This record gives sequence, C-alpha cells and structure tokens, in this order.
Amino acid sequence: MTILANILVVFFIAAGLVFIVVSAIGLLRLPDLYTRAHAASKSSTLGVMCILLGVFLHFWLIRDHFNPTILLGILFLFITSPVGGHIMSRSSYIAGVKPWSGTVRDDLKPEIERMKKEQKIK
Amino acid sequence: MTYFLWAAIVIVVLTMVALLYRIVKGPTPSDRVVALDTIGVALICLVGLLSVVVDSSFFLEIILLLAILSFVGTIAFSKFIEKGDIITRDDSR
Amino acid sequence: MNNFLLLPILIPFFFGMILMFGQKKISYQRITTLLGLFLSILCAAALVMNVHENGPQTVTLGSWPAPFGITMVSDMVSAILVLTTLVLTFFIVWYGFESIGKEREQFFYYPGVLFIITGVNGAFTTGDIFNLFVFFEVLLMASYLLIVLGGEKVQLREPIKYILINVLSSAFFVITVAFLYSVVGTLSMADISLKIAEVNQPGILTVIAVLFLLVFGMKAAIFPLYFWLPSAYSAPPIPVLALFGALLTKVGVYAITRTYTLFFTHDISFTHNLLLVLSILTIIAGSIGALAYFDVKQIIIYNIVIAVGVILFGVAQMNEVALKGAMLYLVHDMIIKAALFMLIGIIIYVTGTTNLRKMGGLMKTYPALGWFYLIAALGLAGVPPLSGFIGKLLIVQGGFEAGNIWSSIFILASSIVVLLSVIRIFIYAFWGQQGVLNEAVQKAKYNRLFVPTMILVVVSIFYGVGTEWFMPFMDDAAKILNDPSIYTDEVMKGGE
Amino acid sequence: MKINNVILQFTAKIVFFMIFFYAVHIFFAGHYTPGGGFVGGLVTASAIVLLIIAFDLKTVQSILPINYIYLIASGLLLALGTAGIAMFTGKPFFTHFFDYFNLPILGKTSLHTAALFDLGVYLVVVGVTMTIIQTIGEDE
Amino acid sequence: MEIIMAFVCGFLFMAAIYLILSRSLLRIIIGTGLLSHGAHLLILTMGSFKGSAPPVLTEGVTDFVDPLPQALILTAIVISFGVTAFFLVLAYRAYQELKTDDMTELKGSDDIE
Amino acid sequence: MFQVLCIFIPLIAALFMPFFFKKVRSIHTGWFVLVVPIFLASYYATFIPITSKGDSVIAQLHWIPSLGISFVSYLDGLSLLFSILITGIGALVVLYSIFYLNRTKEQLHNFYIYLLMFMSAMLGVVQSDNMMTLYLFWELTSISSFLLIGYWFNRDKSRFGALKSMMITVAGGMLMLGGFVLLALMGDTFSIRELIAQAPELAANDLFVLALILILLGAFTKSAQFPFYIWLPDAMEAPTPVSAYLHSATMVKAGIYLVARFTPIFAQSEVWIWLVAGIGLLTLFWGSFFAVKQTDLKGILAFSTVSQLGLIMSLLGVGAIAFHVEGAADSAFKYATFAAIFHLINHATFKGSLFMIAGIVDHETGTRDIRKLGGLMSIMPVSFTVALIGSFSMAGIPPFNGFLSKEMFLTAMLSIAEFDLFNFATWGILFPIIAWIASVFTFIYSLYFVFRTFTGKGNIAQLPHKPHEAPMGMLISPVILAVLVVGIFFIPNIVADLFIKPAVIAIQPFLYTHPEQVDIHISAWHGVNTELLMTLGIFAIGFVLFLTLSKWQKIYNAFPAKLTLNNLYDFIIYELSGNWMYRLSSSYMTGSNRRYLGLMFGAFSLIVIGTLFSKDAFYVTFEGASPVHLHQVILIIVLVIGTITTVFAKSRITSIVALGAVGYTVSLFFVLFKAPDLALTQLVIETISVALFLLAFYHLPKFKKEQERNRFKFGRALVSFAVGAMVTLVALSAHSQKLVPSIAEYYKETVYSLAGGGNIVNVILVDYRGFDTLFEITVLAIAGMAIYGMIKLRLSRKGGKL
Repeated sequence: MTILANILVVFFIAAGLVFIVVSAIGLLRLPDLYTRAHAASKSSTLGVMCILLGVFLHFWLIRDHFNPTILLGILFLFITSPVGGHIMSRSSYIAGVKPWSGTVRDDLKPEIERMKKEQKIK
Repeated sequence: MTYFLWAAIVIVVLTMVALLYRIVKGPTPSDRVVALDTIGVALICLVGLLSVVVDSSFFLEIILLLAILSFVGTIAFSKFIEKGDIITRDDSR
Repeated sequence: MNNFLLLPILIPFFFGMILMFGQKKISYQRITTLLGLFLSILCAAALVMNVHENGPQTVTLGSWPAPFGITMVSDMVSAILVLTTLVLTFFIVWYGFESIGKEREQFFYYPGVLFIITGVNGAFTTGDIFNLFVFFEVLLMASYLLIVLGGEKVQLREPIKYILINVLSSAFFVITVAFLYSVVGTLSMADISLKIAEVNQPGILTVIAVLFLLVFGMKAAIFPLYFWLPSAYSAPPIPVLALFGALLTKVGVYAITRTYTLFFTHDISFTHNLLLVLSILTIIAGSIGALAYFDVKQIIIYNIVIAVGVILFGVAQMNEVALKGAMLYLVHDMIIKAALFMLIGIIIYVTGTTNLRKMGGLMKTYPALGWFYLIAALGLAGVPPLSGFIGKLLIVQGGFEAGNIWSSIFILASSIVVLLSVIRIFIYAFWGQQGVLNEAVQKAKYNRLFVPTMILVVVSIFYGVGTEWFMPFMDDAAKILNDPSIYTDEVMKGGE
Repeated sequence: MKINNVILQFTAKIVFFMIFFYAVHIFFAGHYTPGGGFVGGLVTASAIVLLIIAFDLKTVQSILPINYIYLIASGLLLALGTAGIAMFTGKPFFTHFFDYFNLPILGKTSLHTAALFDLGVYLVVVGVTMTIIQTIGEDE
Repeated sequence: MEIIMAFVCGFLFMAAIYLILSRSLLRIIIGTGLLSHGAHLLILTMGSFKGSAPPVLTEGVTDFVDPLPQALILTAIVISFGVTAFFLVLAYRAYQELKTDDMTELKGSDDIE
Repeated sequence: MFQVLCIFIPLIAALFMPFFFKKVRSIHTGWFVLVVPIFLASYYATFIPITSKGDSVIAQLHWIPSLGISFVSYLDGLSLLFSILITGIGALVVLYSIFYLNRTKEQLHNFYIYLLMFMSAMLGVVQSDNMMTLYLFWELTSISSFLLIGYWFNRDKSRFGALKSMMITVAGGMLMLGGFVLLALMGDTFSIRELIAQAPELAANDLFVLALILILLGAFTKSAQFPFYIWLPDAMEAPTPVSAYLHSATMVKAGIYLVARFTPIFAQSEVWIWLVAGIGLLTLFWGSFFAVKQTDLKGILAFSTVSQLGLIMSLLGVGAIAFHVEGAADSAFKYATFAAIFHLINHATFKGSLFMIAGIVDHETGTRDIRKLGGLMSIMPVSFTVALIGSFSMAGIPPFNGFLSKEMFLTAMLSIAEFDLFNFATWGILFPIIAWIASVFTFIYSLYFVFRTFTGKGNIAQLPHKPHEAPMGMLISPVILAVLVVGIFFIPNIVADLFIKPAVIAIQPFLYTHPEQVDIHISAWHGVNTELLMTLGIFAIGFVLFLTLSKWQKIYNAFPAKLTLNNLYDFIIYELSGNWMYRLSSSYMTGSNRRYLGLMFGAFSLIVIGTLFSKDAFYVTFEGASPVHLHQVILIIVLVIGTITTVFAKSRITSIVALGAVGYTVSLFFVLFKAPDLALTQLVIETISVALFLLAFYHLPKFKKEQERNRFKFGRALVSFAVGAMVTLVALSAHSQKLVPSIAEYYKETVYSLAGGGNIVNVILVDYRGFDTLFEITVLAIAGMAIYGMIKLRLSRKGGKL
C-alpha cells in the first residue's frame, strides 16, 4: 500500500516538476511578454496543482492526515491563476507593452481604440 | 524517496534562479511581475515539497496563503502597470 | 505580586484608546486627557510611597515565573521617573491647550501624548530586555506621530532623519538582544544579571555591553551618535518639543543606566571608562552647539545633549554617591528642560521669531517671563539652591571619589558653558533695546500659556530647595543601582 | 481610461469569501497550529484590499461601512480588557484562563481567554491595515 | 549553517546601510526593509537551528527548535511593518510638500544662525 | 536660630519691595530699605564684645542634613568684621542711593531687590561655616552683581559688563566648588571649622594642592586678581551706589575673605604662599600701573580697587609664611595679616567715599570723562574735600588711615627677604621692590583722580549739565566715610582691638589663640626706618611723575590693544564661542543626513570592532553548528542576488520587486528553519509592504542616477562594509559562545499543561509574552493613527504655528 502510494506521489510530483520546468524555460526563452505570461499562467498552474496533489496524497495516504487546506489551495489556484495571467497581459497591453514582431493576430487593439474614442481620451 | 524529493527541491530552486534572471533582466516591468508570479508558484511547490521532507503538516497553511498573496499581488501589479495607481477612489467617474 | 505598579502604564494607555473615539470633540479630548493624567499621577505617587516603604515591587505578568514570562519591576529608580514623567506631561498638556492648535487636537494629538507616556513609563518599569524594545517602539511610534502631526514643511523634512536613525537603532537593538540571548539564553534583566555574574566575564559580553551602550546612546544622543537630534527637534511645535526634550533622550539614558548598573558590571574598567570618555565627548559636542547658535530653540536643544553627558558621567562612576547624583540630576533635567522649552515657546510666541539677534527688551513688556526664565536658566546651570545643584554636586563628588579628578573638574567647568548659553538668551531677549514683537499677541492666551509654565518652574525651585524631602527616595534609588542583588532577589523570588 | 473588468470583479467576489473564511480558519487554528490573530487579520485585510483593487474605494466603503479607527480602538480595548480580567480576580495582569470542555459538535475543545486577546489583535491588524490603505487611496 | 547565516546577515546589513546612505528617499526606505530582513534572520540564527521539528506540539515529537526567537521575530516583524508603512507615507507626504525626495535637497533648517 | 535668620532678613525684605514701590509712590523706596542694614548693623554690633574677646558664636539651620549641608551663621572676629562692613557700608550706600536714583524715573523696586539680595548673599558668604552654603551665597553674590550691573539693561555696555562679571566670577565659583568638594572628601565634612581642626592630615593628601588651586581660582576671580580682574572695570556700568558697595567695599572682598578663611588650612603649602603673595603683588602693580591710563573716573577707581585688592591679597599671602616660621609672633611677618585686615577696613572707607564722589560728579556734571572735567573745586567744595581726603588716604599720605596700613604693608614686604624657605631668599627681594613701584603709581593715580577733576581750568561750560554742589542728602554718606578715614587715623588701636585682632586670630589660629596675644600697636610714628624712607621716596618720585604725567602717559599706547586680556575675553565669549563655534559646528552639522549617518555608523562599527578585538572576544567554532544543505546554499545565492539587484537596480520597480523577492526568500528561510508562523507572517507582511510601496510609488519620482564624488562613494562603501563586518563578526562570536543554555525548555514543557495551547510560538505571543504583543499592536495602532493624521491634516497650507 505504502509503495503504491509512494509511486503515486512520486508520479504527481514528477509530472508537476516537468510542467514547472517547462514554464520556467518558457519564461526564459519566449520572445515577448504575452507568450511568457501564457507559459507562466497555464503550464505552471498545472505544475503546481500536480505537485500539491502529490503532497496531499503523501499526507493522506502515507501519514493518514487528511489536509483540506491543500485541496482548498488547489481549488484556489485553479480559479485565480488564469484570471491573474489574463489581467496581467491585458493591463500590460493597455499600458503599451508591444507584442512580439511575429504576432499574427491582435484583437484587442481595435477594441481599445474604440473605447478610447467613446470616452474621449487621447 | 527522500533523494527524489531533494532532487525535486533542487530543481524547483533552480527554476527560481532562472526566474530570478527574468526579474533581473526585464525588459519590461510586466515581465518581472509575471516572473514574480511564477516564483510565487514555484514557492508553493517548494513549500509543499519541503513539508513532505520535514514531514510536518504545519507548513501547508503557507500554501494557500501564498496562492492568495500571489493572486492579490498580481492583480495589484497589473492595476499599477495599467493605471499607475492601485486604488481608484471612485471608478464611476 | 502587585498589579498596582502597572497602573501608571495602563491608565494612560486606556485613556489613549478611549480618545481614539470622539476624534473631533476637543473639550472631551482635553478633559479626558487631564483626567487620565491626574489619575496616573495619583497612582504613581502612591507607587513611590509604596516602593519606599516595602522595597521594589514586581508583577509577573500572566503568572509566569520570573525568567520565563515578562516581569515588571518597579524599584525606586523607575517609580521616581514614572512619577516625574507623568507630572511633566500634565503640565505640558495643559500648556498645549493654548499652543498646539485645534487642528492637531482633532487629529490624535492627545492619544499620541498618552501613548508616548505609556511607552516611556513602560520602558522605565519593564524588567525584560525585549519588552524594553517593545516599549521603546511604542514611544518612538507615538513620537513619530507627534513630530509629523500637522504636516508643516519642516515637520515633513526633519523627522526623516529622526525616524531613520530610530529605525536603524531599533534594528541594532533587536540584534543586540539576539546576541545577548545567544550568549546567556534569557531575556529577563534580573536573570541576565545573575547569568552574567555566573559566567566569569568573557570578552563577548563586553562587546555586547558596548553594543547596548551605542544602541541606547543613539536614542540618548551621546557622542558620536547625537547628530540627528538638533535638527529633528527643531521641527515639532513647542509642546511636543518639550515632551521630547524632557522625556525621550532620558529614556535612552535610563536604559544605559539600567543595563550598566544591573548587569554589565563584569568589566567595569573597560565599559564604564568607555562610557566616561563618551560622556565627556558628549558634553563637549553639546557645548559647541549650545554656544554656536543664536537660535533659542537650538541653544536649549544642545543643552539636552550636555545634560545627557553629565548624567552618564555620573553613571560611569559606579559608586553610590555619583549614582544618587545622576538620579537627582536626571529628574532635575527632565523638569527643567520641560520648563525651559515652555518658556522658550512663550518667548517665541511674543516675539514671533526664534532668532536671538532680533529679540530684545522683553524685560519691559514681560518682566515676569524674564524672571522665571532667569530662574530656570540658573537652575539648569546648577546654581544653588536651584534644582541642578545637588545633583551636579553629588556627581562631581562621586567622580572625585572614583578618582576621576580632571574629568570631574571638567564637568564643573561645563556648567559655565551651560550658563553662558542660557544667559545669552536672557541678555539678548530680555535686556537691550526693544526687539521685534509679535503684533498678534493676545494677553489672555499669553497668560494661559504662562500659568502652567510658571507652576512648573516653581516645581523645579521646590525640587531644588526641598531636596532633603526627596533624599530618602534618591537614597533608595542609588542603593538599588549600586547593588543589583536587591533587584534580582526581588524579581527571582517570584514577586510573592 | 475606464475599462470594464467583469472577469476580475466576478472572480474577486468569489475569492473574497474564500480568503475571508480562510482567515477565520487561520485565526482560530492559531493556538494549536500555525496562524493566529495577526496573520488572520492581515489575510482579512488583503481580502478587502482585493475588493478595493477590483472595484473602487467608494463601492467598498458602501459595502463595508466601518470606521477603521474605531475598529483599532475596539481591538485595543478588547485586548487590554482580556488582559485586565485577571486583575479583578487578584491574579497578575495578563493571566489567562482556560479549560477543556466537551462541546456537542466540536468534541473536546479548550475555551481560552487568550482567544479573546487574539481577537483584539485581529481587529487591530485589520483596522490598521485598512486605515493605511484607505487613507492613502483617498488622498488626491 | 549558522556560520554561513552570520555572513548572510552581515551582507544584508551591509547592503542595507549602503542603500540608506544613498540620496533617494525611496532607496533609503528600501534599505530599511533589507535591514529588518537582516535583523530577523539574525535573531533566528542566534537562536540556533538545532531541533528537528517546528515548535508546534505533535505527538511523539520532542525535539523542537527554540520557539522564543521566533516569537521575538514575530513581534519585531510586526513593528517593523508599522514603521515601514509610516515611513513610506512620510516619504510620500514629504514629496508632496517639498517636491523632492533627494536627501541632499532635504537638508536645511541649519540655515538658522 | 535668629542669628541664621538674620542672613535672610534682607532677602525677605526684598519680597516687599514691589509693594512699597507700587503702593507708596510718594516716598522713595530706599527709605524703607534703609531700615534693614541699620537694624542688622546694630544687631551685629552687639556681638563685638563677644568676638573681641576671641570667642565665637554659632547657629545652625539644616537644609539637607542627609548630605550634611546646613545654613550656618558662624560669627567670629573675621566674619563679624565683614558683616559689619557689609551692613554698615550697606546702610550708607542705601542712603546715598536715595538721592542718587530718581524716584519716578527708575525701576526702584528692582534695584533694591537686587541690592537686598546681594546683602543677604554677602552676609551668607562671610558667615557660612558650611562650604556648600558658602558656595550657594557665593553664587548669589555673582548673580545679584550681574543683575545690578545690568540694571540699566537697555545699554549695551551694561549688558556686556554684566555678562563679563558673571562669566568670570561664576566660572571661578564653579571651580571653587570643585575645590570644596575635594576638601570635603579629604576631611569628610563640609564644615570649615572641622576642616581647620584636621588641617595637618589634609595636607598629606595628594589632592591637597589641587583643592588649593581650585579654591584660589574662586577667590581670585571674585577679588579681581590678575588675570581675572578684567571684569571689574566693565562692572562700572552699574549705578554708582552699586559700584561703591559691591565693587569696592564688599563683593570683591569676598575673595579676600575666602583666602583669609582658608589660610589656617592652606598656609601649610608653599604653593599657597607663592600664589597668593605673588599674584597679589602682581595685581597690585598691574592695577596701579594701568589706573593712570584710564580716563573714566570710575575706571580709575576700578583699577585702583584692583590694585588695592592685590595689596591685601599679597599681605595675606605673606602673612601665611608665619606658619612656617618659628616664633613668628615676634617677627615682622606678624604685621602682614594684621595689615591686610587693617587695610581692608581702610580701603572700604576711602574707596567707598571716592566712588560716591565719582557718582556725584557724574550726577551733577553728566560725564565721568576726566578729560572733560576740571576746575570743579570751587563749585563743589564739599565733594572736593571728601575726594581729597579719600585720595590722600589711598595715596598713603598722613593724617589719613591709608598711611598707617601702607606703612605696615611695606614693613611686611620688607620682612620677606629674611625668610629663607621656598626660595624666598632668592626671589623675596622682588617683593618690596614691586610693592614700592606699585605704591608710586598708587600715589600718582590718587593725585590724578582728585586734581584732574577738581583743579585746573576745566571746561565747565561744555559739560552736559551745569554743575553745582550735590544736595545735602547725597553728601551725607561720603562725608561720614571721610570722617571715618580721618578718625581711624587717630584712634587706630581701638579699631584694632575691636575688629582687627579678633579677625587676625581667626586667620592665624596657629599663631594666636587669643586677641590679646596679638602684640601689635599701631602708631603713626615709629622712628626713621626703611619703611619711612620708602614712603618719602614714594611721595617724591610720585609727585614728580604726576607733574610730568602728560609726557610719559603715551607709553600706554605702546601696549598693543590686541594682546590685552580684555581682548582675550572678548575673543572667547564672542569670537570663539559665537563665530568660531558656529563655523566649527556648521562644518559637521551640515544637515546632510548621509554624512551624519556615515559618521555615526562609522564610529559605531569602529568602536564595536575595536572592542571585539581588544577584548579578544572573537572566537568561532563549528561545533554545534547545523549541517549545510545544497538547497540552502542555492537559497542563499538567490538571496544574495536579490539583494544585489535591490541595491543596484536602476528603476524603482525593479528595486521593489527585488526587495519582494528577498522578502519571500527570507520567508523560505523561515520554512527551512522550521518556523511556520514566521513564514506565514513574513509572506503576508511582505505582500502588504509591496502593495504599500507601490501605492506610495505612484507619487514618488523616478530613481535618478546617483551622481556623487568618488570620495563619498568610497566612504559610503567603507561604512557599509564596516557595519556588515561588525554584524558578522559579533554574530559569529556570539553564536560560538553560548555560555548558558536557553530558557526555552520551560515553554516546551508547560505549553500544553499550563497554557492550554499547542503552537508554542503563538502561545508565547498571546500568553507567556502577551504583554509584548499588546504593545506591539499598540505600535501598529499608533502607526495607523499617525498615517491617518499625516495625510488628513495639512497645516502647511495655512502656515499657522505657535
């Protein structure tokens, strides 16, 4: 039983690690903010959720300690992380951070111009 | 098992170092904030792993806290980047 | 066990909280403050008598036995200082009714004052080194509140130095406590005293003693750590300045006195000689400043520095006579500094300037002010039978007894610098041709400012002339400073 | 420039309650596991801050009409009062009282005056943090 | 580890003092932030890192780390938070009134004679 | 008891002066005052029979018994003589002032308050047997003198003179206090009588000489001895009654009194004899020499007073030699002390009258400038007569009392050469020579004073007022004094029996125990001897020099003005302590925060590191240190990088983010070091702080590139390195020397059973050390209020302040 549990834990943690490392590489290597934010918010969220699940399982299965806080944490991360990433990118765009030159599509630009016009702001 | 966890911790820490490079490098504040956010995530992982290592559930409280703070922080930063100010007195104006 | 000794701390504290409600109601604020102070004075006076009759009082907070919980100890030293603090604050608050301004009164001036004396009294009473840090922070934070309250330009510019220095000194205080904890593993001052006596004077304790000296020295404004004081103290309004001048540096002095008499007595030849040298240098530094400026505020402010040097010189002698002198002088200096600042405030009010060279001839228009100023000034210089004399006499006598002949003579000679600096104010402001006058002086306001000042000066005269009545208390204080075992025994027996 | 923040505001509402309950949990857990009034207070404050960031000061003030200065004072009074109870029973100041009870649902629990003291800490911390943030935010 | 931590704390203090000696008020405040980090870590170091479990009662564990320094740090953290907040607001107000955050321009008051 | 109270009677009377002045306007306040000295003088006169028998009376009133400080009225020959002088001359001066000071124009109550205060003080000085109360009254004389000199306070010269006299005399007094304390420590008492009783033991003490010098400094400053005499001429700005009273008859004699009083103790020391006699003689010469230079009437008198005080002082010094001489009671030394007291009385009489005359001249003509005066003889005959008597007495011409004491003075000076101890055989010969030269100058200025003012052509038309004889009332006092001057010449031995001999035995108890043992008979004629020849020489040469005065007076101009003592004083008080100190102070009190901090922390770390190594306290051990793990090292690297980024960041946001990173790393450290509560708190605090930083940032300017001189950069780096090094070194040593185990075990054992908790840290916070927490939240609460107040309240816009 313990071995099985251990395997499970190790699996989740390893998976999580992979995601985390990937997102870190993404943050380092990707060309502009938006792509990096993408890497940060998606991949790392998945990573951390995996790891936390592993930790949770460790305490539950091996230590026989059911810890609701971790579950709550996972839930919380699940809700907030993407929102955070979204808000961040959006704000940066409004603040004038230029996308990568290779960007193909930019839907926000006309929208913002329309709003500016509406509120008579230059 | 322990060795695996230690390795995992080292990897996470290394990740953080890499992210720190992004914080130092920039180039825009937004990049730094994103990196910081990710550091927060890595921190959560680290705390989780560490509590497995030291075999103590008392650190698990930190996980949720970190998540909360990282979210609030990100929102605050984004608002700051967007408007230069965090709190708006009256948004309807 | 005697909770009573906590009352002089808790009453102002409680009234401070109450005053946070009803922020805009000035008369409520004033009355409550005076009531609180009055009650505390009663308690403090009763405490002094109690300590005099029954010896040092302790209370082990939370019923935790001595080295583990926090013990509050009211021996004669702290009881006297607590009482003095409260009495002074009473007068300063009274004086402040007229001069502080309605706006400040509506924005937590009174809670600030009450919290500052909570901190000061706490610092005087506590028997725990870390708790001392906490009380220091209380009084510092309250002093920050008061120093910037009002938001005048100078109030925003100068306090930066003050706050910065205090932030730094707090950080160093904390790490010094940490060092001490690492070496002796305890925080209760009495316990520290016992442990240090046990461990047979290792060098590291001397280093920690020096660190403590410097950390407290930063607050007490000793050389070479006094640089922040003159400009920072020029910022706040007069009542606040009086409060600071009378109390804040004295807390640092008290802390040095306490630590250097209670537990850092293992290597007197080094630590106390260092203290002696620093105190002499402090006096020199203060003297230079006191003579250099023709700004009434600055002159008195630099005199704070000089007085700190004199008191610490007394402490450095480590014999009963000098310690008694230091105690007498400490109380004297608190009273007289408050009185002087209040007088200076009136002078500034009636002339509208702080520049001595522009003043003159006030003797014709305000003779009473002139006389009271002269008395206070002479008292500051230690002219008998006014309040500074006996203290200085005993300090010098103790210095001679300890064999520090030349430095004691130097202390005497420094009085002349003090005298010159304060008499200069008298000669320039009160004598000579008529100088500038504030056109908008209201006689009624002047009188209301003058009454508390006058009474305080009379108190100082009384303190000088009636020294005999205070002597038994000062004897107790000096005895406990000279013999730490009285203190430690009382604390370690668990406050039964 | 005014931008609609529907996503943010919606999330904030949900998250606010999550954080708040978490804060309460941390506060009560403090005596036996990590946490306590201080952290609890700060977390509560950060929940309110989140609301303020997501909406604006005026809206939040109308939702939570609290005079934070009074909150501070009440917190201090509560803390002092708890500590002072002992004085009236002839014990040294700050002596706490506790006992273990068998409550219907919670099982064996200790009721402790220290918790009241901690509540004072909690109120002060919330009050102070919010005072600071609100006054700065209101400043033009 | 304690030995290394002593160096780390020294380093933090050094950096803090270096910042505090700079001209910009903001840098100074940031310096005080570093200073308090250094101080807190130092208290922990001085309490030594012996003990294998956090100071929370758990069944079967007796080897706790020294809880007292932790309590002290907590108090110190809170206080330094209050002070930092105050200092920041002071800086902000000072800049509003005086239009500068440069310490060399923020002197003065010694023009009295 | 009443005897002690008498000292305070003038002071008590002073309290009523404002009442008399304000309510009884029609009568000159002086008349009320006059009662006091007359009463006291007659009271003290009743003691004459007692003291003239060599007995003494003592009464005591405790002030601070626990320190042995009490008010004592000790009346022996010496103090009674002084007391009668003080009250007697006091009465005359008050009488004189009634006519001198205008009832309507002057603030009379102030004047008389000061004067009465002075009288009390002076009585206290001469009667106190307790050194501390002696000192008390001593300072009170300085203060009342200060107030009297500054009586016309809107005159710059008055202020200047007042400050000068106060600074010099109080400084001397403070040092004297040091001497007193030393003496008291040696003898374990403040009582002078008791000290005298144990004089031989005192002399054995190492600090004896130091105490002696300190006390002499007090006496010399008060008695205007060289080089401290400079305050006396400037004190002449006081109203003339004051000059007559304080600056000739009484206060300046306090120093003489002190020297006389302490002679029984200090006469044992060679230093004492040399200093008192030598400085006295030097002052005698110096004063007389420069008196001739003066052009101000009162200035001449001031210098003459200086000179005469020197004379008395030197006599006391010479008199002290008697201690060392076998059979001194039969030798010429015995004359010295006797002459000192005799001359003291004489000086009080003639100098008092002269001052009053100077006042009259000033009052009636409107000037005191001797160059403008002249030819007043016919207009003011009475004044002239009095002046003539006074001057001749001062010059030592018979038949006036000055002649008698001057003769004895010369006798005493001549006796010195006989004495072959302490190198007097070699240098003693200088004494009579200098004394003689000084006497010549004394003769000159005496004539100068009286004849320049009253004879000659003069220029009466150009005087500010049209001169006429003074009113009767004003002349009463000087005339009485002049009568005394003549009277004493004719009945010197009565004076000697009543006053001088009792005083002498008080000064020389080692010589006499009873007045009758003093075997001195004063006679105007004692045959042709050296003294008489010297006197005649003085008259002759003095007269010649006086006639040729205008020819050689120029030599005074040869003295460079820059090198005078006055200049030195001015330099110290105004230049050095004003401008120089200002420059010095502003060289380091620059208002530059960074400089202050640099200095402070440089010194701080230097002192600590210095202590660390000088006490050999640096010690590192790896024993007991916990092991190092890889992840910890990595975290440390992260921390270091974060810190460096914070320090060198170019933009503010980078800096703040890096600070945040450091904060989070610190909280990770807390996790590593098993402190979950800390980690939680640190995390939240860090976040809130960052938020606050950002809030404040919105308003703060961007980072500027810091341009500064390399020197400062270097200093900055050095200071920060020193502080870092200090922290590290002390931390290492403190960690390696855990001498006592921590008290922490107790908490671990009792947390569940006694405190009902599980989380030790939290239980410490709310229970064991809950008091800390209570005030920690108070700090927070105050911070909240402070921030609220700081933002909401803005007085700078109104500019209102106290």
